[in-house]
Amino acid sequence: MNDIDLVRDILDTQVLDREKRALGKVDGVGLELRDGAPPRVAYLEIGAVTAWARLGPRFARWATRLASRWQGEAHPYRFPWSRVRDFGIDIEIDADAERAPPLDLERWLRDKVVKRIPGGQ
Amino acid sequence: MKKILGIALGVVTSIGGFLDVGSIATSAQAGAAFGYSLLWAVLLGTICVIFLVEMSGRFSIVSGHTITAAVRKRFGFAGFILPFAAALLVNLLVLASEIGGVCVALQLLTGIGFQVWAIPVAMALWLLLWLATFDVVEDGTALLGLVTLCFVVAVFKLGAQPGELAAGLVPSLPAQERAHYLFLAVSVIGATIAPYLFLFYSSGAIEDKWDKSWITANRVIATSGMSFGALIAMAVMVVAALTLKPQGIRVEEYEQAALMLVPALGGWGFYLFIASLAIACFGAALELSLATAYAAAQAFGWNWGENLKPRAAARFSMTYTVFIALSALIVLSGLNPMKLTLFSMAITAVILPLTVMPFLVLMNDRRYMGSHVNSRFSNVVVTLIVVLSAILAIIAIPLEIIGSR
Amino acid sequence: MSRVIALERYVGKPVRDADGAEIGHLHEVRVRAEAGELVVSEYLVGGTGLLERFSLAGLARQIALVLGVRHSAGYVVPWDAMEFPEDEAARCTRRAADLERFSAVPPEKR
Amino acid sequence: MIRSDYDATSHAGVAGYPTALSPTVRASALLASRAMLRIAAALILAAIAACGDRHEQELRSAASWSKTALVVARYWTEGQVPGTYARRALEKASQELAKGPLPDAAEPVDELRAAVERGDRDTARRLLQELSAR
Repeated sequence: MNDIDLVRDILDTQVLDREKRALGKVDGVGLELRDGAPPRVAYLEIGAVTAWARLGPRFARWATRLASRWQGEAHPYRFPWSRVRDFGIDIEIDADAERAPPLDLERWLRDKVVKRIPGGQ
Repeated sequence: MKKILGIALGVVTSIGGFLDVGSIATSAQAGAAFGYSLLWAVLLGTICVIFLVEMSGRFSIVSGHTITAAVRKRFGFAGFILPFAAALLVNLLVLASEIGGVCVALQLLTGIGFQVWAIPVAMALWLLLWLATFDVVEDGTALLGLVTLCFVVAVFKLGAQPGELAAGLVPSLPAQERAHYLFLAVSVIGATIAPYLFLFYSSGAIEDKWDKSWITANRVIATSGMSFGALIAMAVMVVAALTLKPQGIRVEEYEQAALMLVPALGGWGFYLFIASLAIACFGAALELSLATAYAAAQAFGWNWGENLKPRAAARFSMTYTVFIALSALIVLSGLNPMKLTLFSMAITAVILPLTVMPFLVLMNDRRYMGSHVNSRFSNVVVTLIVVLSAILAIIAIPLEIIGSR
Repeated sequence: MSRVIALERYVGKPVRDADGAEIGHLHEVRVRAEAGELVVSEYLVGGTGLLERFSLAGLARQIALVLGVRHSAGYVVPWDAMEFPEDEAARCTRRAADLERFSAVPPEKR
Repeated sequence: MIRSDYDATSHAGVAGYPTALSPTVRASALLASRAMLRIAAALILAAIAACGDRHEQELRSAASWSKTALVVARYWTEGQVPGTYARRALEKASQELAKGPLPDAAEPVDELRAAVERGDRDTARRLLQELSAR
């Protein structure tokens, strides 16, 4: 089965790291259009801004503005297809959730908020 | 053997967990105002919820996805965000009604106003989730929920006539007060078909790692659990019809509903009503808070799980924390708990198509369900009930607002 | 020279053919795994669009599909016949008549 | 050539997706639409009646609250419900009656509440007899 339906099988699919921890969903697909050669998938993308931008230009502007106010310029997390280890109901890539950018908010909430509330350790 | 235990637990927890502030408030008001004649609404809602719960279990077993994740995958981010936002908003109103229900039970018991209890109840709810011992807590509250069987005991003690009960199961339209009748009908249906019920059930099936051997067990749990649960909701209506209606007492406040068990069970009746209201609402609030955090995690791709320590799922635990806080604020604002409950149930009926139809499309998609797709009959039954209740609700809510102001 | 587009923004959006007529919505991009890379082989532009932008009309069509009233069909557009202009709808360089049709029988895969 | 899973040519009754509207669905759709018409008609009538109903509804609500007060007081005198609940329920009843079409019905309810507050069951029983005699 080397035929894959990008929209049905990959777009909006759950992405996990090596230890099956959740990284996010495939919010976008970067397609490289080449002259005289079929387009190739340059990267898969995880990012709240990418997801909200799919609703339309207005949402794209709001999401970018909101994200940039929060963590400087918002840059989605991109990874090439070659880093995909397993692909089925979920997509597993060789990344470590502890350092992966899509989990910045998760780590910030954990360290700044959850750890400070009793019972949150 | 483990499966039989699993089925037994499944059935018992769905009986205990079925009743919530919505079913108690709507059934009590319907029974006091129209006697048995709205029993058909509970029946209709129950038929639909049995189909939906069975389907959601089968869906997770066969496809390995939860419903929320699959709706996003199937319809894309743009397609999934509208029903998701609508369900989130309704969940907030329903959670506020559930917390309000617990606060009102404490008000009945102590005479201290329900708003005073909003913060303590919300804190207790949040703490149980925060200390992540949820599966023990969920089963515990559901088992305690069996106290609601006192309504069934009262029905036998009051000697309800089966013949008259059966008459109430046939849809009818009374001569006068039709607007209020229809409003109560959709509120009862909205209370019975609570979307979070089947979304939560599908997440549970994934967490308990049900495999294909569970398909029949799933059908047993869905059918018997929901049917027994519905019997209790009907019992509430019958008791109200037998004790409040004859005395001309209508249920506009919980103070009036609290009287209904006294004729059958004496002094115990008053305290059993309070216990039923408090436990049923608390259990439902727990489940609803977790279901909402599940939905957000499954939608945006975070870690999720019943017993995840907050440290391991910060966004997940922050979601239910913020959600509980917002609901507590609604209760604090002093909105009349009974009115808030009824309108939340009616609004649930309005947005039913938005939450149920995408799921129905998934149930007919061979890529997810293979040979276990839906039968044409279940598609038509669920579609008719859901679409009809939404249309009725869209008509009934404005009429109720004109009528009651 | 080559250009990278955000494909997700074109999915579920209308596609026009060489004559400028709308022939449906982009609802699938069929790719092949070649030397560790995913390369596009064709695009599927659906009639009712399986991945319709979720509007009430789309919901109604989906319900109709569920109740077996209508089934969706559409066109197969080879990779070299599709263009993605900067901020316009995707465009197919051929006329609808020249395109191969397909009827959406959901594959039994997986 | 299209892969076998996407059948490019045949449009005949494709498995699982029949083109014609199946009889059961057409029948139920017809039934549903006729039922819908009847309900819609009933509701338009209900809308017109709803305004007239409001006064009737207020009367019904006032009757319900005065009945509630009597029942609460009776149960309290029989020790079936605690005083904290009875006091609050009677207070609520008198507020509702005061707002309603028969404001002077609130006055006896206040007397009952005062009796409950004093824990004086005899006075409450006497008041109840007087009220049910009236």
